[in-house]
Amino acid sequence: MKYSIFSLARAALSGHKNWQRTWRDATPKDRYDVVIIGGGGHGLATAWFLASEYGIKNVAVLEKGWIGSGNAGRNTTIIRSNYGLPGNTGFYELSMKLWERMEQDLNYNAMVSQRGVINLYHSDAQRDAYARRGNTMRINGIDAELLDLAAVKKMMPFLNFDNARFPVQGGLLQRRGGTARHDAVVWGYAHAASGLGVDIIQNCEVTGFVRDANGKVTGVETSRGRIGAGKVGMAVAGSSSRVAEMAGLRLPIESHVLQAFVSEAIKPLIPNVMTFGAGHFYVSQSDKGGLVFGGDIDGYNSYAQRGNLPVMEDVCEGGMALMPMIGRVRLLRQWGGIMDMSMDGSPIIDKTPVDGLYLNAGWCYGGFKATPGSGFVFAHLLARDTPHEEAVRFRLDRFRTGAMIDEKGQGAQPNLH
Amino acid sequence: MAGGQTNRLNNGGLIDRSAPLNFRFDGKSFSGFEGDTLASALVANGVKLVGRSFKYHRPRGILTAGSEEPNALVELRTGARREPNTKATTAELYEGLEAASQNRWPSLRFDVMSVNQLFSPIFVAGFYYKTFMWPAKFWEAIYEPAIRRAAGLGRAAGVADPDHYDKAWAHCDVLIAGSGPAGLAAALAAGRSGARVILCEEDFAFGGRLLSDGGTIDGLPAAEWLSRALAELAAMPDVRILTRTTLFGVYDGGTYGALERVNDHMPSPPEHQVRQRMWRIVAKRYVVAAGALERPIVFAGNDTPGVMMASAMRTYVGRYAAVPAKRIALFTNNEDGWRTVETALGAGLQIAAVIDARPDVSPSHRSLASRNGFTVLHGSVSGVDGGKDGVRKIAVSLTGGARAEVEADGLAVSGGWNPAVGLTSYHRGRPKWRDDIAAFVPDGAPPGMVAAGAANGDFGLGACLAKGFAAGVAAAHGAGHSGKAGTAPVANDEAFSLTPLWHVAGKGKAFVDYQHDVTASDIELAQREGFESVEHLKRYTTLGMATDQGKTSNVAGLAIMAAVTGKSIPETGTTIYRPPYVPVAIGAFAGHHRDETFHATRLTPSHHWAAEQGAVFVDTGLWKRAQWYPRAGEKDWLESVTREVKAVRSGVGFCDVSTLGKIDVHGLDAGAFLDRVYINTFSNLAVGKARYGLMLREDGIVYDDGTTSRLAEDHYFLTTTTAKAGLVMQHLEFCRQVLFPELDVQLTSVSDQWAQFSIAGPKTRDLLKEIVDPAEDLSNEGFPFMGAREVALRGGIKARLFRISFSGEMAFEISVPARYGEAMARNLMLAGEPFGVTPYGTEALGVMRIEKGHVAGPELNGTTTAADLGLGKMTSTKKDFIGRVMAGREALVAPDRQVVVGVKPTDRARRLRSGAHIIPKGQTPGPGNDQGYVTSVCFSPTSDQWIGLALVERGRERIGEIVHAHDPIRAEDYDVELCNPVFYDPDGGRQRG
Amino acid sequence: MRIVCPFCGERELGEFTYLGDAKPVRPAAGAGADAVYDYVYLRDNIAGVMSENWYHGGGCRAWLKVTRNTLTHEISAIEPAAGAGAAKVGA
Amino acid sequence: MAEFSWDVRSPLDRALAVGRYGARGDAGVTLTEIRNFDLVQVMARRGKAAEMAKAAKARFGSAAPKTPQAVQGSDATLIWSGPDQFFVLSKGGKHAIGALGQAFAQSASLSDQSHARVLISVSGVKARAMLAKLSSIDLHSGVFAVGAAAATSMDHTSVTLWRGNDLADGLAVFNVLVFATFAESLWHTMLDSAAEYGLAIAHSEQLA
Repeated sequence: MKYSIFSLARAALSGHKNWQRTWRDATPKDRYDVVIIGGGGHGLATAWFLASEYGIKNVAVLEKGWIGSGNAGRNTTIIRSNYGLPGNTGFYELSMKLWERMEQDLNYNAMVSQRGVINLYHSDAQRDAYARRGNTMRINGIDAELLDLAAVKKMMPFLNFDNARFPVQGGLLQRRGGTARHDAVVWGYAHAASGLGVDIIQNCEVTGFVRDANGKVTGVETSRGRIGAGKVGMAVAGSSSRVAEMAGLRLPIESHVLQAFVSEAIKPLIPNVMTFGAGHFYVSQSDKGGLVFGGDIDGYNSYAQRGNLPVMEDVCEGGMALMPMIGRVRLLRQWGGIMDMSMDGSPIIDKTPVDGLYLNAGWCYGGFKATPGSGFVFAHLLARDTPHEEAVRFRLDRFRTGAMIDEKGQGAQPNLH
Repeated sequence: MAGGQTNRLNNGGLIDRSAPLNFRFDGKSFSGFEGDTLASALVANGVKLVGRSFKYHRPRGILTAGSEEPNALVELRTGARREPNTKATTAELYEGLEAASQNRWPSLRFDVMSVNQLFSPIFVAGFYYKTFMWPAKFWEAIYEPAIRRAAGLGRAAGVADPDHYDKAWAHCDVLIAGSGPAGLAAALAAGRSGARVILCEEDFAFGGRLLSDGGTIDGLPAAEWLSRALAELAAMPDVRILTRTTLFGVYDGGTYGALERVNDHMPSPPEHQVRQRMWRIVAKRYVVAAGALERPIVFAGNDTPGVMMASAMRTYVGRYAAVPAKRIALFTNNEDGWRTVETALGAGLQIAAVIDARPDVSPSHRSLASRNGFTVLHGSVSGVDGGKDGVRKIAVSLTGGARAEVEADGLAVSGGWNPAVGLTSYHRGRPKWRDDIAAFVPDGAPPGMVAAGAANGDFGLGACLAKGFAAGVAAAHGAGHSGKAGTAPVANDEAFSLTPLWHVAGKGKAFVDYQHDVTASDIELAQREGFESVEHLKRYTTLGMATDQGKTSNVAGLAIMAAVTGKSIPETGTTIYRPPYVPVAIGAFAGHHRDETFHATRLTPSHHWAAEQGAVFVDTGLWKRAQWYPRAGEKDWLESVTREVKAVRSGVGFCDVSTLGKIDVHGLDAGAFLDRVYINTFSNLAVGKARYGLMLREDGIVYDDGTTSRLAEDHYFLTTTTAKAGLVMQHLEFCRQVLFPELDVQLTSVSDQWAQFSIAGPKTRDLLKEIVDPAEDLSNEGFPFMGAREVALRGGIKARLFRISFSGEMAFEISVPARYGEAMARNLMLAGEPFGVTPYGTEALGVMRIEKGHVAGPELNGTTTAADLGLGKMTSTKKDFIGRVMAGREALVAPDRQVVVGVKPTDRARRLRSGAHIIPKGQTPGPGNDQGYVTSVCFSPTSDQWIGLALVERGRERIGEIVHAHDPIRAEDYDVELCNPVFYDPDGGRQRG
Repeated sequence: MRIVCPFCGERELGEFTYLGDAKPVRPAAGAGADAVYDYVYLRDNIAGVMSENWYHGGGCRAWLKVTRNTLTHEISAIEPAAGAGAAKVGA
Repeated sequence: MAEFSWDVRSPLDRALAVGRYGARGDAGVTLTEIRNFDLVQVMARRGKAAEMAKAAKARFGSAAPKTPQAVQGSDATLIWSGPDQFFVLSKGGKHAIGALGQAFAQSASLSDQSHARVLISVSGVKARAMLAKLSSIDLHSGVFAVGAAAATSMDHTSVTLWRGNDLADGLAVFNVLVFATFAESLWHTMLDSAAEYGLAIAHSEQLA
């Protein structure tokens, strides 16, 4: 069913009794050309691109719970392509371009809102680092502007310019950055992929891999029975190590909790997405009115989807240092997502040493903004067996060769990325 | 009725009629009494319309009397203290209180946005996902701004919060949330057992439902028992009882978060006091006695002002002597609802009818009805006739199909009670369903936590007391205290019988989530579209995501979903419960860490002296460092810095470098230890000598650098960069304790022990001769380059002197114990006066290090190797050290790596900027030819032009090549020459001379 | 989270710094690149009980080996690093 | 030739204003900076903890603390600072680093911390209430008794904390050794934390 204001009006006349399921409730078939493990944004986007770009429609997406129940539903909804290193820059811009056409692609309003992302700087050294990054972006055809203090004041007069411990000096602005409605991205891909014949199978947990005599993966064992597969793609960030272990793989990944917070809904207060450069705090305001904000990861390995109090305090301290006008705004909800923190802070999209098994993992904080790009390049890898040109550096063996993509320069210490 | 307060009873209640308080709501003046909430005062003044809903802007009244309130939200206070979305039901009245309704324009009574109701057939759950897509550009320009303006509720102040907050720690054996009968009994039991107890009560008065419902305990009226219990608790030295304090979160290891609203009941906090305090409570045991929340029944028109929870109506009448309605109807599916009838009758109010959904009503209730002349209707409320001025008539579907009408100005509703399971479920425990009370009760609570009383599904007063007391005894025992607790307080249990009823089908909007305008038909629509999982339901309809966090709506919502999917309620399940239990001001989480006190400040030993000299300071991590020392008449920083550099290069200057990390490395194996952490060798360093060292991470990338001196056979003095001081200490302790525990090494941070100054320039020795004891030999032979030893200073103190140079000049670093730091600065000025000594700051320091080609932070960026920095030759091949193996990986030794090189614009007048990229000359910039970037720049007074360091592909092979500095973000493009990074004195003659 | 430092007693999380899995052992010199690669980069990333290196930097500066469940954050054992005190280690 | 004077200056010299601060009425908290002391960190050499303990006993007449305690020696306070290590706090140079070298030559490494720390003594009826805003450890009298010590953090700043002898009126005294370069910052935080209780501020040359 095509969604539009007209279909809504028509449906209203019949009391909305005629709407159909947003995606088909599929029961598993015996075999698919491609089975994707993980019904999050990445898995569903991969399925949609397999079907729409590569003509591979005999595809199943297996989700152990309900779709979007992992990090796709637990993030701060930011989209941007302001990365500084080769590999990341081109990939995230590919993703940004796909965000820009998402609603038309999917016939689903994911509320992609290009309201601008600004990273504030507080020192000369930080300004120089942002200049370097901004220039990288511009050289790669991505929009970037370096704002001085006056420009920041004009854009965000409510920041603390008077008595800050680390005064704001300026910012790096990407106007095309912004936010999207995270759940709608999941539902939109599910809606569109399902429409092209992809089977979305919820409450179907993968419990093992089926291997042939040569060790090739030929299917998966699931809580809903065995499902055969030409190829199996993993898109289970947060659980990558656990699923990979079923295939005997150890990964350069640790799982960490990243908290996020939302305030009570208030009338428009913050126009864009902002990152504090002297503390752990970033914020935007949702269309519903809540301030959506976050900070650093809790810092220790965890699969418990809950955050600790010290980090919550640290984030709010950052917020109050940057803009003490939010002091009386109340924090409404706190949640924690499990990040795949890779050893250099960048993702891995590659074939694995196990024939027939493909990996999409290690997204760290970049997972949500990467959703369409990740689906696009992972579909390419699954369809063509060669990496997409914007994902060639996301190889699994880069840690062996030393070709890391380390934006923060922190080395093999996942909790510092 | 009391003066002006049309709906105030003349007697009864816990308000203080001798303390009247004036307040304003939407600009209109009212009065109330001490002991009122804003809501109870509005009730007492006959105000029914208090707010507008989120989506349809429907008129709303007060639904509850507690923190679960979805409707009665106001902007409290004005100006910088304006607090949006404040629940009138928990806001204490104070003299001069100002509140305004929100989410309406131009006024609460005439809200233009209420036209949204006309579009409500289209504005169903998730409608926005299906439209606003064409044309794409319209989203940011038109649709979204309109949606954003319409959405949200109250307005934040928009200016800095003027109040203060703080945070504190508390420790106890037994923590108790809630001071109702269960909580008080638990506190008495635990306290008498000898446990340290903290009891937190959200309300401003202790007692919970006792304040509204009364009762008889141990033969005493509830109020009398309450005051005795509180007196007993107050007399126990290790029992702390806090009002206005909400337990909001449960964290690992028995840590709990609580918010104390210290001064929210005042117009503004008194001097030196905070507005709110966040408590982090560490408790061995935790008793959740947070009670239960009465739940609504979903029926058409259930959001009409005047429809109120039955227990809330009891509270307004009983506790506040405020009358929500004069002719009341009750709609209940359980026995407890009838208590509202009793309370209302006791206060002399009229009962219009009781609509009871159960098949039977007890004979005693029947006789109550006949005695008081009201009817009991078996059936359900199917519609409400009324509007912004309240309820007028109630339509009833009688069991059997007939219809009836009841005239009333208020409708009390009771759908049963939901135990407050949030606090027991924050660690992903899922509550379990109990059929007998048709409610979820706690299950899977974290270790050390139990729920008691109504919070655990025991609703009777007697059971609350008994179970609370038992929980208190057990908690104290679990924490190691088993003193005599005595016996539990005794009371009778009220009857509790309930027939589940969630939703009355009928025409008209029936609200599940009042604040977010989620209706029963929205839930049915969500199910139709496949959003059956409760998490999908929540996200698709926004059910339970409003400021009341679904306290009145979640269970009803999932019951309706269960009904349409044909599943049971426990099969349908609950969403994940998330803290905080009630919304908490962001300022409270920050405490005093805001503004200038966001982070600590570290001051160098000469800080105050530098401040007296007029130094400009720069933040370097937590440090304040002197950046330059401006002099009168200098037009900008560059002029000052250039003067400082020239003064050093031609004479002598000094700079406080105490911020460097300084570590004493002791032990018989200190040398062997350093050999393992540095790429070069230190075990063969002679006593009295210093050496530059480079350490890698285990992945082969450079971690830190610094100079390390050997002061004795078994004592090295190691320095780190300012930025990495703490991290290097941690790393070295890891090496010492975990990697190489067999070595005899002791580490001590002495960063704060020593005030360290760099003294540089050709006249350094002249200056030092003034201040160092004449017996000390400072000649090139007596104190050669890289020498390090203790010397005596004139006037009797000892110092450590290191002949090391960052500037490339003849230079020493001198250390004195830190409390001499300020004297040292003054004495250096004194000693250097004949030589024109000049204090210099970090900028001049930076200029001189760039002129000398020394790498620093911008080059040690966590991705560079020793070879990238031009320091590959330092690498020892004769030993193992951290990072050795990984440094040899192919990509880290590739010939096309970006390496440090010097750069200078070919146009000598041009300014060079850090962050500009390097592109081969004549090529169009693109990802394929982006060969590096400028890392550090300065205006070099020595070269008389801007110079810099850069990381450039194969840079060292390309010295002399003209390349392009591409800086599109600053709209600059110019040619630069790649050159030797050592711009100044490349042979090093000056520093050795 | 509260961590019971074997030297200091129970302390708040904020006094500690996390490093990671304590199981990988630094290979001896000459073990070869594969062993070091494994040590530096590959992780079991256990969902369950794992042993971890924590640093009591905000207290006594001891490195600790903490046995903790990554699903529940429950800590079941804590011991000091071999070289935390002055006791003789090894031959 | 110039005359050099080497006057020592406490890092709190500027920030500390003797007298009253905050709320009026009886001061709930007394803050006293103790100035000019000798402080030496003593760390056992590997395998030499027993020798170090013996040397300490010989030197100070009391055993060095093996657990977080502050022990009063004949003319020095020995404060536990970590496993097999402790501080020697004293006045007048008798136990300054130069004087201790011989005693621990075979058993421990010494590091002078006399200038690295500032010593602040906190007392008063509201001392615990004020410290609860800074310290996450339990200072209840039954838990943190006289002589108890802790290497801990206050407001994210490392400190050594110990409880001295109670005052004549029975009130507890808490001693805080804070890193010198953090001292002014923590001092201001202490003032903020205690302002609601009223403060009496002083400095002294006397170790308690």
